[in-house]
Amino acid sequence: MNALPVVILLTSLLPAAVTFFLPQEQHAWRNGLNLGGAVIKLGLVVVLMGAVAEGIEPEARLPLAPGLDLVLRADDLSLLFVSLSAFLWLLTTVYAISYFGEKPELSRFFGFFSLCVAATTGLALSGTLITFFVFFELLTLSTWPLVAHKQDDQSLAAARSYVLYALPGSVAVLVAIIWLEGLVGTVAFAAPPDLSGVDRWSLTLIFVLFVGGLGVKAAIVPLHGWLPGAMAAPAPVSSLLHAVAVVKAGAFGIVRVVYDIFGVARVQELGLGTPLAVVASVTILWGSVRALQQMELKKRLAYSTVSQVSYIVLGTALAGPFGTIGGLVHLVHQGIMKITLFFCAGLYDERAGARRIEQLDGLGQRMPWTSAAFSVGAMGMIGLPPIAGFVSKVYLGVGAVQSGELWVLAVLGASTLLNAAYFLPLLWRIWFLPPQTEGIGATPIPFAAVDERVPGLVVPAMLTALTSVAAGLFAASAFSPLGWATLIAGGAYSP
Amino acid sequence: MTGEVALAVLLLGPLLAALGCLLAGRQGSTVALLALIAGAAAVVVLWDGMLRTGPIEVRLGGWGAPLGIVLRADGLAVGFLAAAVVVMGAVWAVARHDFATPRARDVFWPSSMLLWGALNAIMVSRDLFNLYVGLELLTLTAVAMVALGRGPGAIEAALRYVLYALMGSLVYLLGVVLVYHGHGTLDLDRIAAGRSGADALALGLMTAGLAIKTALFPFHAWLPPAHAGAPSPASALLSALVPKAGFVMLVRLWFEAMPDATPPAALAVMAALGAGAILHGGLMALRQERLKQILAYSTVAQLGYLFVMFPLVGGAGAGTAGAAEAWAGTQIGAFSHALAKAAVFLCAALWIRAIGSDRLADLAGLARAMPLSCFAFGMAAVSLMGLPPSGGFIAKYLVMRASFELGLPGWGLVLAAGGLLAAAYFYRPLAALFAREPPRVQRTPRLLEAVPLALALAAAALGVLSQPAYDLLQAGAPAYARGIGP
Amino acid sequence: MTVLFDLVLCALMLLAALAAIGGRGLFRATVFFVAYGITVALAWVRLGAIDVALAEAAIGAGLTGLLLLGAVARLRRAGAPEFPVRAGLVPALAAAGVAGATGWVALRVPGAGGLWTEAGEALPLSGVENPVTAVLLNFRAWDTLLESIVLLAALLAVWALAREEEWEAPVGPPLHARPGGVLEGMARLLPPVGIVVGVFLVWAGASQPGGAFQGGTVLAAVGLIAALAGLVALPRPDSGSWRTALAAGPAVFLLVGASGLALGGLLLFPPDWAKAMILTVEVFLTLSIAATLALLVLGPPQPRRMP
Amino acid sequence: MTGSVVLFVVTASALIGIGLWGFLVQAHLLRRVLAFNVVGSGLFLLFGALGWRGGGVDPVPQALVITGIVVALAATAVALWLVGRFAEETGRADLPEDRREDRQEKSSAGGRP
Repeated sequence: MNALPVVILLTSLLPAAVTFFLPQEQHAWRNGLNLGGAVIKLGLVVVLMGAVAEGIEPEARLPLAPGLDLVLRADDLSLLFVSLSAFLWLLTTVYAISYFGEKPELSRFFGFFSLCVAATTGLALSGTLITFFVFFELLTLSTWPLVAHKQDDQSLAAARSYVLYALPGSVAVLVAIIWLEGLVGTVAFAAPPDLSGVDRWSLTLIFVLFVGGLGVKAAIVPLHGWLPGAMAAPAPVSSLLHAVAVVKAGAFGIVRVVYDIFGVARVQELGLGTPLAVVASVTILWGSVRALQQMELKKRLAYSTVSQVSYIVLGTALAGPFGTIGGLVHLVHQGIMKITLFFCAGLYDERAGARRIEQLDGLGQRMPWTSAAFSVGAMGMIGLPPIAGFVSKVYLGVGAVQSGELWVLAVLGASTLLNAAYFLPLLWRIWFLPPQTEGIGATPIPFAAVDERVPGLVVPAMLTALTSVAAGLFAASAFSPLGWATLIAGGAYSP
Repeated sequence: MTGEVALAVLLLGPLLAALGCLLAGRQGSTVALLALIAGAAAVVVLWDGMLRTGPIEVRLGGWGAPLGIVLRADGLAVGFLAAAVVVMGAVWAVARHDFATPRARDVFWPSSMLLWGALNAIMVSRDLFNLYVGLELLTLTAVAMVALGRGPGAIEAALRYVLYALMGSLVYLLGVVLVYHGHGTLDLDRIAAGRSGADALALGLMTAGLAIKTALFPFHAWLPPAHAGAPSPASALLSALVPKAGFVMLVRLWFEAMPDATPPAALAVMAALGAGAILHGGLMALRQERLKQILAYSTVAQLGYLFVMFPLVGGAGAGTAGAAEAWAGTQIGAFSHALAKAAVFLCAALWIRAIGSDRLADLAGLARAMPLSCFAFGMAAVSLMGLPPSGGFIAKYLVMRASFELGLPGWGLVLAAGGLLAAAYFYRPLAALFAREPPRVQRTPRLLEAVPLALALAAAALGVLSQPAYDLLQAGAPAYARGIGP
Repeated sequence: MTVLFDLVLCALMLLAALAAIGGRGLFRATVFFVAYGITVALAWVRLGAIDVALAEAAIGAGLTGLLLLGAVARLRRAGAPEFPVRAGLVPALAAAGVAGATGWVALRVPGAGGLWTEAGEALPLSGVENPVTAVLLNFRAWDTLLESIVLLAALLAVWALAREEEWEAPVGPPLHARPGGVLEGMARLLPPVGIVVGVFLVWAGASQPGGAFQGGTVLAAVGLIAALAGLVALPRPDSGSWRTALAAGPAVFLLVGASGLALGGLLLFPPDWAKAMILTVEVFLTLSIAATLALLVLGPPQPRRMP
Repeated sequence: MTGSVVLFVVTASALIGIGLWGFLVQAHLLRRVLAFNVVGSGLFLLFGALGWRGGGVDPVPQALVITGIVVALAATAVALWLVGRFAEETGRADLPEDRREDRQEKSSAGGRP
């Protein structure tokens, strides 16, 4: 049982290693390998879930040097993230195979794609801070070639700006880790360190370094500059980037730092909870406002991500179980909903040539399935019941009341209005406006020739849309994201 | 006895092989291969023997110190012997295709064997004067390799190299004379056992001489043109291995022979020079337009990393766990730099073969034409930036942690800044490789591209299998670098 | 009296050194350098170190002077400032500082007494009577072995300077002595004498001052004169027999050193066999050193105009 | 320590200083190689003078000095042939960074006549 985390990691690491060396023409082998890895992984994650639910926390350890062990360990928080990534990886792989067809450089693409997922998995299953950092960096490195994949100037510039933000962020995280370890020894998540002997200022600075470094990946304002540009990447990459891989890794890291290193109580004692909540709120509002100004679909979605990911941070910053649950559950909910939107954006682009919002006019007629999925995702983001996003917002609101930070309610309200303001016009255009057959907004593909019927692209989008509805409808079940988040929050607040 | 035979194979083998190469002419590479195979086996025997029975000591001619010369293969030495044989092997594979003309072939093969032999001799020698002779042999072979370069700057680079080296060796030798005067011996351990009023000046002189030979900032001006001007497989040897010899000698002097003659301020000066090298080398690398020049300035910077260890291992922290971490981290860093730097220079060798240039502008789009070597370059660059998973990361992590544990976080932050600079200057070639338009290339055998890949993988593997390297380095390490008190 | 002699000798050394460093004209500086080398050799004689005096005279003054003179000829047309370019306080202070500190420490710090006793005690076991030879070829044979290899490495570095298309040409500059001239006569006379002297130096080295390096230098000088007179054809760098000559000495040394492993240790010379082993090494080493030094002076292969 | 030892030690140190100064200030490459050899022989002489006792010199320094002389010759040969080759290619016997005329040319090209 202890080997299980390692095996789960290998289900993406091995396909990555083999894929790099597969000749370009070996489409069947490459696809089989990646799909097989994804399916096996999903199965193993389910097994792991059962084990953790029974109270077993499997752990594997590789010593690198005295006091430096790579530890893979599954606890309930890591499972929340790993199950999300396993599920979405499978769908994204299906989507990507259809999306790329037989385009060039696919061995490189799928190699780094799998490596990226392996990094996310490792990050989720990390048992110590340094293990977390190793996978955090692996993620940075494996994402770069994905962002730059198209190899045109725009992609290369986006990749460049990504690295420009990410590497200093990593250095901040590394310094924070080493500083902390210099004070209290190796830090394992299972046994949070005793910080009582450390002075206030060191702890505050370490916390700021952590949040600053992880905040680059989580795209917290003003560290978010790389994210909108990164939408230059191919649609499957954007989907993964915005839903599970990079931004989520940053948010997940902040959750780990707050709950498993500092502890909620100490964060409050140091007076860091409220500032963090403020930063998150600013990000939420700023992202929404910027999204409103974007006329390119993927850019609008990207700014929406900036805004939505900070819900997670906001929930974490609020002291109190409801805030925690709201933040954690949004980690999953935002992923499912945002990937739906990006799948659909890719479909609009690929099948209709529509990239700008005015090009979406009337596409609901030619692409009903895509547009239905898109609508579910968008309404979920706004927070309309019974879609998953509603659950997140309710819990965050209650959490705000519980922790006495009533101004947060205003932020949530304003953000919901802004969400509606930048999503509803899209739905209006898609469903109710006539198609533009000529003129500025017209799509490069003639309206009559638009055809969404590519199962590999549409089915994943439909599935994630359905899942986000189901996550909202069956929120009360023990194995729903909400049920799982409640379990974790119970651990964080138990004495 | 097996240890002594293995040592004999590593010391006499390369020299005999060099003579063999000289006589064999066309068959030079075959002779070299045989010596390399024997050398690799000998390294395995030494490593194994050392882990079982501790450092292996040989008193040459049965005399022993102070009259004779003592050799000792400790963990540090065996680590470098292993790194050298691996790098030599990889360079062999690429050089076999690169040095085709009679002149290049007839000079390169014997010289490369002599270079290897000199390195091995330096790594195990415990005698200050013997170290000097070894270092001269190393320098002259290195100069020969630079002079083999075809570019217009190669002669000038070799000339500057030789001038610096001449002065460096004399200044070093002056220190040796004072040591012999004060101690009546040249043996490192016997010097450590006694004290003399001449120690401070002697150590200062020897350090200055070795700093020139190791291209420690600000004595580094000769290195970039030399390493960039040499034929690329030779550059791999020069950059990956040669400066390490002077570094090992400095480590032996400061921490084994004269630990008492090193006040904290002196240790801090060494680290400050290292920091200067990191920043200056990094900034200069950012400004270069040719790949090999970037790599050469990167070597200047990476050598700086090694000297940050000085105030952490010596000084107030001596004997603590932090000192042990800094020691092991630095040496692991040196090994992984050897592997990764050889890998990137061999990539450069293959690319110059394929497109006839190493200008960044000409490398554009090579990732499509030569994916394997570009991948190798990327992996090696990751190790040189100190990002996980790689030996370079473990090295940086250990030294940084030591600096925080010992209350000297400034040195750790310098390493962090150096990592960012490395990322910045490696970003340019990486981005160029990744550009869209594929250049016209001459076909390169895939097997040849696998050579730097193997090196890069080894550098990465050092980040996962660092525990064996750590254990190796603890064998025979000075007491205060083992975390058990001075 | 001796103090006076020492004073004069030291003054001469310093004057010659100053003239060599600061003298006008490259040729003149070089001549002063050779003179300086000879005074230094005299100083070694005065100190009673005849082995070193021989080495200094033959190699430090002689061969180095020859190399410098050759370079002066080659650099006749090359541009460079004759006078110091960085004259100023900093280099002067640096040089004075190093020299002053060294001298001061050397005089102030009591000597540890060296290794007289150890060398004396071990001498009977070394197989030779001359303690310097014992140190060179027995106690510290590894140094000497590496040193002979250093010469070879230097030759490789010099050969690396050849242009690709010149690799087939003979080494050295084109030489043309007038047939029947003084040089040729001298060249016919000298070799037998030189060879006898060289061989004697090696043979004597076991018990008296002298040895492979000094003997090899004399042989090299003889060879050079013969070549200069056109009596010996200059070899090409790829000549098999010459390469054998270059490699023979170090190779024999290496093999003898390795055979020590069978006798109890690396580079071990058992007292009974030591003399024979050392002499064998010395004979071959002298041959190789002579060949290497001569080729070092001749330099890389150079183009020849067709007559 | 007798007067003669002091004399030789002082002379040897002075030779080192003279040579070092020459090496540092001169631009002509041949002169620098020559200066290197002056430093070398001064250093060797220092080694011998410090090991001098009555009728002779400690045999170990003697042997080391002989090795040192040979090594210095090897380095000198390489350096001098390099200088020759450098002069063939560039027509110069000094390194670019040591050229005073160049510096002047540069500064005048910089706009100051």
